[in-house]
Amino acid sequence: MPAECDVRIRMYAQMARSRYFEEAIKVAYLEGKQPLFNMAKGPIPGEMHLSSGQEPCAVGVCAHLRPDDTVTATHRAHHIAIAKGVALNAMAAEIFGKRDGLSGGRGGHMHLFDAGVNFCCSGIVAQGMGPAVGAALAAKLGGSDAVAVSFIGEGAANQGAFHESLNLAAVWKVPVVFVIEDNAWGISVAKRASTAIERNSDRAASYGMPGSFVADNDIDAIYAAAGEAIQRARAGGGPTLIEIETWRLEGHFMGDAEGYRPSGEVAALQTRDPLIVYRQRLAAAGVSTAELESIEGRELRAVTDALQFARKSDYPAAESAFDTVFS
Amino acid sequence: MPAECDVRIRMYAQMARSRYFEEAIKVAYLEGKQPLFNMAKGPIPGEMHLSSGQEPCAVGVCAHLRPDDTVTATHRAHHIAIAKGVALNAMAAEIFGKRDGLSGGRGGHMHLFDAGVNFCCSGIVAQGMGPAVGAALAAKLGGSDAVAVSFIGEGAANQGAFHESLNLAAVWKVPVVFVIEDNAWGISVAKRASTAIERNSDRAASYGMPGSFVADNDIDAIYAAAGEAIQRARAGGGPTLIEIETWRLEGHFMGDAEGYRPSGEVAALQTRDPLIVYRQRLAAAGVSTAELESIEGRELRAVTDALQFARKSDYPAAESAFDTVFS
Amino acid sequence: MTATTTAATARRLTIAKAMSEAIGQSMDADPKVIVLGEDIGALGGVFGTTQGLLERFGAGRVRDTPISETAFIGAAVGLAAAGMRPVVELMFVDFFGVCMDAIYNLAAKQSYFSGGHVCCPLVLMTSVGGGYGDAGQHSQCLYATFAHLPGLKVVMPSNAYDAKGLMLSAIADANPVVFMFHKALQGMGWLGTVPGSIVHVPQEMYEVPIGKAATVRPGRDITLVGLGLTVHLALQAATTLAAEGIEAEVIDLRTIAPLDHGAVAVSVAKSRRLIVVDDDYRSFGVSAEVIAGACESGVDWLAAPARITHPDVPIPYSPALEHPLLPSAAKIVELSRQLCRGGAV
Amino acid sequence: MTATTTAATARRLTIAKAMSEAIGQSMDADPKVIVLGEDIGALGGVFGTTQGLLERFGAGRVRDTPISETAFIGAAVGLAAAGMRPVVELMFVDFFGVCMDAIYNLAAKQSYFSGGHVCCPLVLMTSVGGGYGDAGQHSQCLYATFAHLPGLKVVMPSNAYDAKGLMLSAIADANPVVFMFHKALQGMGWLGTVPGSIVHVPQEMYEVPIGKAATVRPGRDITLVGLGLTVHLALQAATTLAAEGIEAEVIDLRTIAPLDHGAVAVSVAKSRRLIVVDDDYRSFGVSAEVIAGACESGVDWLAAPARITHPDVPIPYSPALEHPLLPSAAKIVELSRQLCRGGAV
Ligand SMILES: Cc1ncc(C[n+]2csc(CCOP(=O)(O)OP(=O)(O)O)c2C)c(N)n1
Ligand SMILES: Cc1ncc(C[n+]2csc(CCOP(=O)(O)OP(=O)(O)O)c2C)c(N)n1
Ligand SMILES: [Mg+2]
Ligand SMILES: [Mg+2]
Repeated sequence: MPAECDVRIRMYAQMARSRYFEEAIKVAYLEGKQPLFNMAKGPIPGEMHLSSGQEPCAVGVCAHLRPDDTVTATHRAHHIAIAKGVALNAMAAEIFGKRDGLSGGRGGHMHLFDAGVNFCCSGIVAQGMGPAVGAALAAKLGGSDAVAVSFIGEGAANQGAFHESLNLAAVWKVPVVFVIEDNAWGISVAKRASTAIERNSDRAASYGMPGSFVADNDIDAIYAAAGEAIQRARAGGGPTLIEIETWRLEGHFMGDAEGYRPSGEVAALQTRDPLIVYRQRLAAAGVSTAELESIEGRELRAVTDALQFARKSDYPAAESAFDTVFS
Repeated sequence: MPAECDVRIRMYAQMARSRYFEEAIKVAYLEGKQPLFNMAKGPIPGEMHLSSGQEPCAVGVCAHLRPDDTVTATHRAHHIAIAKGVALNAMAAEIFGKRDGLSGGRGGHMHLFDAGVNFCCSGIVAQGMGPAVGAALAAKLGGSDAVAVSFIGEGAANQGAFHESLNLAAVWKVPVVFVIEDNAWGISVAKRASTAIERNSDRAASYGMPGSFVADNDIDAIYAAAGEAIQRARAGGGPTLIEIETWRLEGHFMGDAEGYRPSGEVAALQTRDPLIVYRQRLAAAGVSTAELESIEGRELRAVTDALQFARKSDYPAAESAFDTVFS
Repeated sequence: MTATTTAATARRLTIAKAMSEAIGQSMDADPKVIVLGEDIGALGGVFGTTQGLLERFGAGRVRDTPISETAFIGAAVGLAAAGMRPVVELMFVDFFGVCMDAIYNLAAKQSYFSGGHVCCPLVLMTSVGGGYGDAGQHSQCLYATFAHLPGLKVVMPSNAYDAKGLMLSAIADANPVVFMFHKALQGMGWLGTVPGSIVHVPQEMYEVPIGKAATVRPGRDITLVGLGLTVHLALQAATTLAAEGIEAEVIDLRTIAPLDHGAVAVSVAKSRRLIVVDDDYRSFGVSAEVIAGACESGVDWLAAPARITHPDVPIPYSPALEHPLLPSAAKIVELSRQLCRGGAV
Repeated sequence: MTATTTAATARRLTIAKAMSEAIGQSMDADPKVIVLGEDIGALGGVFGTTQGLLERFGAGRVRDTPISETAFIGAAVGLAAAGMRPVVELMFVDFFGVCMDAIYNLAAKQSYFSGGHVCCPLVLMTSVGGGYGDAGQHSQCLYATFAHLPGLKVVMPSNAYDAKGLMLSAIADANPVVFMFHKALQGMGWLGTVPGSIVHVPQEMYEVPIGKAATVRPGRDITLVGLGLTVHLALQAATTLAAEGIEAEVIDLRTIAPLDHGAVAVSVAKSRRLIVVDDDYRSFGVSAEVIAGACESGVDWLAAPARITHPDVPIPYSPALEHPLLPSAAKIVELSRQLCRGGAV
């Protein structure tokens, strides 16, 4: 089945690109922050939330999306931006606070906007959920079959905006899919200490919408569940809630000592690194090592190029801080 | 069974008191507002949300409560205040904006506070839900078996605070009961136009707590459902969500022309006026007309006295507006 | 900027009707304009801001919402980003606390965070003001609360002419505009209305520019700055003062953010006396900003600038408590006399 | 009011440690004190405000919450009404938009609406400020946003001594106190800290009174008013200015609401020159209130009062954009020179 195989290879490529991007950012972020870690220093300032380990959620869902579909994402959004097709060079430059960044350095890591592919993200937990409902309504009113996807973490599912947005989406029956990346942690607070039930997908029943749960960070299963939901949305069947079990291989943000995390948890998760797992699965399905390595080489180069582009770009002129407050 | 009968008679008395109170307020509110209705005029200014028809919810639930139990209520709260045992004279005086009012005229109809019986209400939809969780936690930490009850309307069940508060109560396993008075309307918006599912009690499953629905504005059924929930809470069994079908016999607030309401709806509800229904039920159960009339006479007098007290009380001194901003 | 017209041609409208007319005309002209909010459908808005729109444009474009301000204001931002022009109602400004994130962190910052690539043409209309006994969660003004936060334009008309023109400007604007309307001027039967707010409103579409104050009465002796309701109080006070030989210049801010400091500076350069009249809480309010701006412009005051405001207490329910706290023409007259006594007058 | 002490007896603490110590001592002294918030348990607070408290007092009194600010701040009000003394953390002040109703309409108005019968002894601690590249939803100050709303007291220490004393006053207060702490002063390794914020802190419990500013440097020529971080910038500028013969008096507001207008009035009556330095947005901010209050006191200015603030734009991410927008000692020096040049100096 070459078509399906194509998709899987594309998904592997995107996962790899995303992981390479995070690894490159991680290195760059630590520049100037050693030996004394100080967030303000180095070429990338501020908080840095890496997504390593969560690639399957972004890639498996966005594999179904078109540029005219909208995605709203979170503070931990690099993987989602990459999967949605955000311009990689401009994204890297934005994270470096440069003039050629997506927003000329005004937004940064937590505020990546690419109007070309209808992607945005935000630093406030669950803030993107209402806008996704609005984007979906716009599509519906405009007679298009575009959809919107709102990504959140499992911690965000306890925020009021979650409830309001799911209810509104269901009442309006708009084409939106809510995707929860359940990495088991909201900073230092474990899901079981903050969420009254085990699976947020069960909360879909409160809104009369279908809910599904995908275990084990499995990209093929994610692809299938998201495909069903997105197709239903395009066909006018209304919203869906999906919760995906995934894993946070890094700290909440860089510099997080993770003293709250049970010892061995991360090491155990690393043995199930979705990138390695998927590589093995594709190999078992007959994709040659040569092909995998060629993909990896290509994606690594794209990432390296993007960071080089970012580094070479100039800083914005100070006066430009006063531009675009109003459009 | 004299004990149960006692309760039913007490409940009837409270329902009657509540209804008489609303009817007396209604008359007083219209003073000075005719022929030209202007909210600012007359002895009672501002918005006025009457509770006529919703007495069973308040009375059936509060029949289980003690003064050390907390109740947080809504903008439509006279019936709940009365059922919780708020001082009637001071409550009436507060609504008249008088010095002898519960808060010396600072709060008014939407802000009735009686610390003696741990009652408060508020003008912001769903605002009381968090405080009820806090009151319940205080009881739990203090080793008391007191509980908290938070009343809201069905419209409020789509507010973010609803979701956050139910989850928090369940995570903390505190003794709180959430009671939804489903009168089918949030101002002019019908429940089915604003709520994605038919019964909010089904939303209890999102928090792993028991949910129950009481049909038909039936005070005996409300009493039973609330009793179970409150007893569970006192025993350390955690929170419950109850939705009660009730009816709004008046407009959202006084002056509401209710053009949005299907014609005949109110008339049909009036034929099932819970006060009349319960009177008939008690009569059928053997309570004599004489006893019922004596109760009614007593309650009417209490209400008449309260309004007279309110009218006779002085207005507060203007300077007192500057007091109690800080305790 | 109230247009004058003969009695014969006058279309005297309330602010409520002027707002509804402006929204309706915009909806006619541009299919991208839609309306969202609580009770804005069949009811036509609790404050009459959407009268007749459901009947004319249907439930697709005039959408009653659940009581979910965070979600529907957030949705409006999503609609705006997708090219629609939503007009959203927050029924009372007092409710901002349940949804301010969607307003100030989301709508207000879309343009900036996106480097101007995503715009947010959204009008958030909301009622302000008290004086009718609705107590402390339904009578606030909160002008400064919104005006302090960059990325939001904030306007408030004092009459129906400005209401229509400002609404049309707001809908045409590519940015989020908070359109405040004062309950005491709204023209709802059940609320009582200051007659001066009901003025001639041309049938055709026109804009009143955002960011420009209006000098609604010229005068040399003292500058009275007001907004919304307090403009009418200032005008009333000016009439009384004129009889005593004090000529007050009255400025209607019309736009709260960005504030037209220039208009105030021109006036105080001449009068060298200033009273700001503001029914919002006193401290950290519009009055402080107007005074600070005037001072920065370097005025050689004849008397220290002053403010008449609601004091820093929650708004009490009882009329016996609330009424004395509100700005009034009498308070303006008295303070103006004090400032002018012993001065150049 | 920083206590001086010999090197031998000095307990030099960061603000984070001073806050944790104050809360811990209060919890020891009064079983009614409990702590709620996100990541305040095992993590000890993202900004170190609750270090060691979980270990000492257990999960009953040190309660991590879901990401549900409306519910847990509302719950804190319910706890306070029931006689507890909750200390609640809102991780970043920028998040106020999801829960402001519980703060300003609920906590702030309990006492008033109940006629003083229900009190609300609640401390809401929250981090403010930028300068470290965390962009526009994690770097705001919003002092005026809170200070404008009656019923809230708002404080912010510039050093660890005041931090402990203000925290103890706040916990003892029967009213809601918003305790702001500035990230640039907090003493978290990962953030970088202005050294002047780390000072001697006595072991024993003591209170720094709410509502009182401190004159942290005397001077006759110009008054520099700051708060939190900007106090340190003003002190630094004052040193430079002194070398040029300009003696600046520096006032640390310490309490934002109610503002100590008296302390400023005393100083400007002498200096007749004023600069307010504030890292919050410019318009409708603390700076405007300080200037308006000073003007009302009737100063005969030698130069128009001025403000140095973050301008009215969202806070940009790139250091190349953000740093030039922030107040700095250099900006204060330059503007002070301008104000003093040609004056009485
Ligand atoms: C409204 C709000 N509250 C708190 C925060 C601080 N915060 C940022 S990320 C985070 C944890 C989010 O957890 P989750 O939703 O599970 O996403 P994850 O970080 O695991 O990807 C918190 C509490 C915030 N940004 N916004
Ligand atoms: C947060 C908030 N949004 C909107 C309102 C305006 N409002 C007051 S009552 C009401 C309807 C409430 O409906 P419901 O909860 O069903 O209670 P009911 O009036 O039917 O008793 C609305 C929208 C408010 N007070 N607070
Ligand atoms: Mg998580
Ligand atoms: Mg209802």
